[in-house]
Amino acid sequence: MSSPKVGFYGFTGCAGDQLMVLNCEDRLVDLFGATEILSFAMAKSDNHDGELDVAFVEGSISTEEQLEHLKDIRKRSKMLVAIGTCACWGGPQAMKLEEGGYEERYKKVYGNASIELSKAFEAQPVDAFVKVEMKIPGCPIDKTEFLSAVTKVVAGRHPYLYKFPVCTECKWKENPCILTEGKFCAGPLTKAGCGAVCPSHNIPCVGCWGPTDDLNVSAEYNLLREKGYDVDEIVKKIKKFGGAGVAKMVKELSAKKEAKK
Amino acid sequence: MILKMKKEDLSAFLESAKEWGELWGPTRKGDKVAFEKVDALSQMDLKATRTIIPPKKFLYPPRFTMFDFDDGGYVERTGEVPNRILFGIHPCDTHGIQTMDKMFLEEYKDPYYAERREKTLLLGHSCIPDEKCMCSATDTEFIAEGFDLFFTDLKMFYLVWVGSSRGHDLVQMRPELFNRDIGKDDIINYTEYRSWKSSQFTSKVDFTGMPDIFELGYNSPVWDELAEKCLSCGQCTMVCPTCNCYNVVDEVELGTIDGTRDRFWDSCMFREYSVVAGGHNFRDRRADRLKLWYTHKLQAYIGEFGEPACVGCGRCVATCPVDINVVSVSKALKEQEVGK
Amino acid sequence: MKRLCVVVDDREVEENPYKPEMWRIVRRYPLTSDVNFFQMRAVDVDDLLKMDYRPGQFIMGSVLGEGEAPFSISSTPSRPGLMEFCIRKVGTLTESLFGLKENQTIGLRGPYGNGFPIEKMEGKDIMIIAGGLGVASLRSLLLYVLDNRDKFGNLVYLHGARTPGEMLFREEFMQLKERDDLNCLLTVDKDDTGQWTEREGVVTNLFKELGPVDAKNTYVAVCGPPVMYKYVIQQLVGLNIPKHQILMTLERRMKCGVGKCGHCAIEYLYTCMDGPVFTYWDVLHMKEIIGKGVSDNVIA
Amino acid sequence: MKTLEVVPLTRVEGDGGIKVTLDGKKVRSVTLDVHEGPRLIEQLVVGMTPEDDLNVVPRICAICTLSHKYAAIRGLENALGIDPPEKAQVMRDLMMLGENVESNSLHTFLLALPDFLGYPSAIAMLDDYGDDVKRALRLKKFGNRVMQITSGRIVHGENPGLGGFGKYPTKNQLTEIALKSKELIPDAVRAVELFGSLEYPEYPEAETTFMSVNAPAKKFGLAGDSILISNGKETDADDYKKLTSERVVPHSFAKRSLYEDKTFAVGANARMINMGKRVGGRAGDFFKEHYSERWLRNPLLNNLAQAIEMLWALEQMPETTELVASMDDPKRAEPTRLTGSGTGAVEAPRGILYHHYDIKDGLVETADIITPTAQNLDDIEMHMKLCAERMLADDKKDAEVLLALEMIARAYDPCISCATHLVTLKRL
Ligand SMILES: Cc1cc2nc3c(=O)[nH]c(=O)nc-3n(C[C@H](O)[C@H](O)[C@H](O)COP(=O)(O)OP(=O)(O)OC[C@H]3O[C@@H](n4cnc5c(N)ncnc54)[C@H](O)[C@@H]3O)c2cc1C
Ligand code: SF4
Ligand code: SF4
Ligand code: SF4
Repeated sequence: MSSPKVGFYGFTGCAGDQLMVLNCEDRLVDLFGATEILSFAMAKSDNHDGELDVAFVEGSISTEEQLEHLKDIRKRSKMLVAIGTCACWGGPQAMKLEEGGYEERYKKVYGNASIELSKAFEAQPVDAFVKVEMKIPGCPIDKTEFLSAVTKVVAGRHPYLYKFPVCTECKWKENPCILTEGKFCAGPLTKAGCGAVCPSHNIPCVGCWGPTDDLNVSAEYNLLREKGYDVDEIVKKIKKFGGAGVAKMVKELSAKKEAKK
Repeated sequence: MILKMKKEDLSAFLESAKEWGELWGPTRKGDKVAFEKVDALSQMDLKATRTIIPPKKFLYPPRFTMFDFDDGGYVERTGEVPNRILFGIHPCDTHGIQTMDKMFLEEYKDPYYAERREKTLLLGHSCIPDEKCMCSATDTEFIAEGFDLFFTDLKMFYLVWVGSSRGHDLVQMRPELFNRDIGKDDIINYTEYRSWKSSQFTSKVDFTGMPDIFELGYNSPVWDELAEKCLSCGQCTMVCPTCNCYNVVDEVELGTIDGTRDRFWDSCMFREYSVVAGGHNFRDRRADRLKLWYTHKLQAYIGEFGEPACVGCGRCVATCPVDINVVSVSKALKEQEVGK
Repeated sequence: MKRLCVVVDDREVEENPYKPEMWRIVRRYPLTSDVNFFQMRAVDVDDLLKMDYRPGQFIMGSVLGEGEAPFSISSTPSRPGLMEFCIRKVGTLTESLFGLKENQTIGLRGPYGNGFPIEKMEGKDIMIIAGGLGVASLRSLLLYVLDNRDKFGNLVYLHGARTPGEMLFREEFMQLKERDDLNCLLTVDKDDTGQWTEREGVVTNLFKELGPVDAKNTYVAVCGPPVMYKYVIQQLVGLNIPKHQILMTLERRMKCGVGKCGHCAIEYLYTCMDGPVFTYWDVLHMKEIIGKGVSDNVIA
Repeated sequence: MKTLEVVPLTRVEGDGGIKVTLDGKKVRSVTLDVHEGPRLIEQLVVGMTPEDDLNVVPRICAICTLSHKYAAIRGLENALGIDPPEKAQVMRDLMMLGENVESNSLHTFLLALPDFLGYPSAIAMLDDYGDDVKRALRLKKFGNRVMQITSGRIVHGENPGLGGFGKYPTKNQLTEIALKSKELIPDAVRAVELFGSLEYPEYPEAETTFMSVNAPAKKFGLAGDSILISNGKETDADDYKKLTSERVVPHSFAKRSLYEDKTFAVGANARMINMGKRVGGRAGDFFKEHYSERWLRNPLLNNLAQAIEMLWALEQMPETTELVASMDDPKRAEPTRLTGSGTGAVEAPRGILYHHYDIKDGLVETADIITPTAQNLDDIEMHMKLCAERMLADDKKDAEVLLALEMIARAYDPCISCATHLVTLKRL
């Protein structure tokens, strides 16, 4: 098997996913051995552009310059894999995507000072701009899940990621359900893959894996309303990590409710 | 064979039993309970009702490796399971294990389940029902077989049922702790205990006639109402002692196609569960998935085996965040209205 | 204190029903643009001998590192030595399968499922109606009946495809037409080649050409795309074929093939163990299927 | 006019570049550009509950996630009048030690060392310096493990919260940390010896000011309520604005800070300069052996300071874990008010991190976050400019100059994602 050419690229985010790749300590050397890494700016200096079998892209897109770079990467790659919740769903910085108001917020942080770098805009997930073959979500990605996917891609096989919600892993860990205790847990809306770390520490899931494939937003919504949370709070909490993805669903939901009235 | 044992001897007995294998028992996890590995009786909470996950987790772990493979073929991964003694299993869970046994040990015997079953001793313990228990409705409140030993707490002493030759072997390790002098009072005591236990149930659920009601209510809008509430979180199936569905995936080693074939708990509540080639999904609607599960538990199984696949443990009642469970669903179907 | 006398590890040495054995791809060639024909031979002769199957059964096929999926056996047990499959590329596993070359190995286990009730069908007239990929399992039955021709009555084979190019085993069936011990009728929805010498139109059109049918004495096996079922069953019921003599194959997702993983359950029936061949009468009892119309639920 | 650029600057966290503009031999400017897209996190958390804020702000940066968490916790607890139980406080110390070992080992061995030894990356060093690379991976893995045990995950663990932790580690986990930390001491010693033996060129040297958080009880530590300045002054953390007048520059999405109109530095060297005398054990001995006046001028020595600090962190762990183990799990402390303001200052591996919050009726009204890299950026540019001028005067080749500038930038262990919370040479 000739080793596939891969590249790792970081855009707007916390660099946590690239860091998790570096965190694969024992397996990192294997990873570098099994692939030809053309570019990985966070790990090495001798990076070059070129045709890629797989490009791993981290972070959401929030400047014109990044957008150009992303398009270039897409052109050079057979397969583009979004890694991390920012790349997959937009991440925290995209939570207000549907609301607008970016200019004002930008002004509040940077004032009227002009920044000569590329023009900035509200962050959006990678697939808002280019085709994405696979999403490996997580804030940050989980080592096991990432390695499982990468090893398969390298072997010319199709990765399998859990499609069910965090609750399932939460039960595998035999945690009592936080929702039944009346607290806010985003587990039912959130894709599994983290091993239900938070509920395993008696802490509600805040949804950092982003939305699961088959979520019932309105059920969770109604449940939380019953438990005394107000609509604003629910929406605010739910889209913290789901970013654009969940924001859209919440919007659709409220539109549906309006239509019913 | 029924023996008698002094209550204070239990600890010493379990201490000796540990020679056979690891001791596991119900321990506190916040305000809930879970089977954990323990060193001594004192770490267990025998008053506890249901554990979060039933003992199926021992016989059939949430995720495990079936095979290692390389291009020479598949090599089964067995032989890594320790001997375990589960103490404090209740009658409902023992019934659950019997249902699992039927599934996994009869036609096409499952070697992974069989190995774990073989290496696990079930030491049952009597229990006091709470408001969620409904084993009286499923006829699983008492148990006559399926355990190795069963301890009924009669306040002053234990009556110990010996249910298998392996259970008998355990007794033989400390024969001095057991005796056979059952007197008149003991029999009266036990009879009173049974009727007292039966009187403790507060759950009003009644499963008689369910197969017909399911048949009649197959197209009832009740299902859609339930589906609107369901989170598709899959908790109900994970905690159910008779749910056995699983999924299988291959994992590979970096740079090769050597790897492992793993198996993990799946749920019919998930959309992905019933998708087939071409993307067609037989149960794309949440309502159809709920219907499958409840039909399986309360109608189809009764039709096939004469008893529901529900053992009355109350876990779905305790677990589902939106109150969808055997009690609420059967009530909704009967009354044609989803309760609040 | 007495020593323990429990024998811990007295597990019977039994076959692991999930364990695939390695089979070599002897031949592989395309039947249509997305369907390939696979011919396989067991690496270990014992496995070959163990693989005693009946038409209508299926195997679980594994590609290393990709997983497992059910495939119907297309060859007939009356011609032992090799097993044949025709497989459509629809997703992950089948894509990897199509990436394998002749002489490479895959894992197989089985056979599973009930298969066609051959014993009951013996002495009766046989009608086989295939559409699209449905031919995968019906070819096995057809070849079996031909190889045991004297045990069965009249034999009719109806086969529909969208275009001549998409007709699986076209050459093979064209040759069968030459035989006078079966009535082989082939049709395409549309002839896009201009070279097609057989019928044009949907399969149900062929019923007109059947002549008198001894309904009570006939077993029908149907397998095809969903749309085909609806109309074919109507016709068969119209011909008064008894419902329990109409055989159809259901497709469900399967992860084990041996009644454990739960995926293929329809109420209390397991497609892998109680099927995949069901009678129309069985199917009429399946509320889940009837509720939605038979057509959605049968093998494509 | 000529421009020399290093874009992107590699082996740092985030997306930046260095740009040098030259007019003949004169250096017009040296800028560390931050290309990393803006995220406006401080604006996004407005209107959130403190708990939600705590979920979001650590996502500013994966490398210093626990520092962000801790700084936010301190800020929010001050604002809400929460008095955390003692066990929680010791646990927080422990998690910070873990992060320190993780980050310092990654930076020294894997990000900075290749420059000094002349390799493009740590991976390229594998053949010749395989032992050191493995050492780094061991230390890093252990640091990660401590973070995982204390915070729940390696990165962005949610276990640390307001008023305490969701779950405290088991005795076994604590023992594991204690044993392993002792076992790894020789690896950290090797790091100190290695960085103690390197040549540090004089080109970038210049006087500057150093700031660090003053750890309580006259100990060396990573959090506190006041700021020590190398000019001898001390300021309350609440007055952080006086220390860090923030401004925006055209070439960067990261804000800049000056102190009394001059650049200043934060980081391991600042901590060692201000509090090094408080370090005991072998780390203390090494500090005495290696410390010199040069530390006040040469930013490259931050690498050595990090190595010594990493040893200190390991040496602290057995005692800290024992302390955690000796206490019963406490209940979470609750807020005593719903409106208030508070500042949290902690030492991230790369320097002081401030989180300031104004909370009104239980919701965040304003959030102000000042990251160490934002504080360092001007200082980095100052040292880079001097270095470039001096090297060009010495007729050094462009490539050499660029490498030297990269090394300076890297020495600060800049975290660019954090700063948007780097080098191009332009000749006129
Ligand atoms: C009894 C039986 C006999 C079959 N015989 C044949 C045959 O002869 N030739 C043929 O080409 N196909 C046959 N199939 C269908 C075949 O199993 C699927 O096409 C195959 O599983 C798709 O696998 P994949 O990994 O390529 O697709 P995937 O990438 O997994 O997905 C493609 C689609 O197939 C579904 N799918 C995945 N796994 C299964 C599964 N185990 N069973 C059913 N659907 C699944 C997915 O949900 C998805 O919708 C048969 C199916 C059954 C149940
Ligand atoms: S605690 Fe949260 S993640 Fe776990 S089961 Fe309940 S809702 Fe799901
Ligand atoms: S439990 Fe939820 S918030 Fe926690 S790591 Fe998993 S997905 Fe993220
Ligand atoms: S019924 Fe309840 S427990 Fe089951 S999937 Fe639906 S919400 Fe979850």
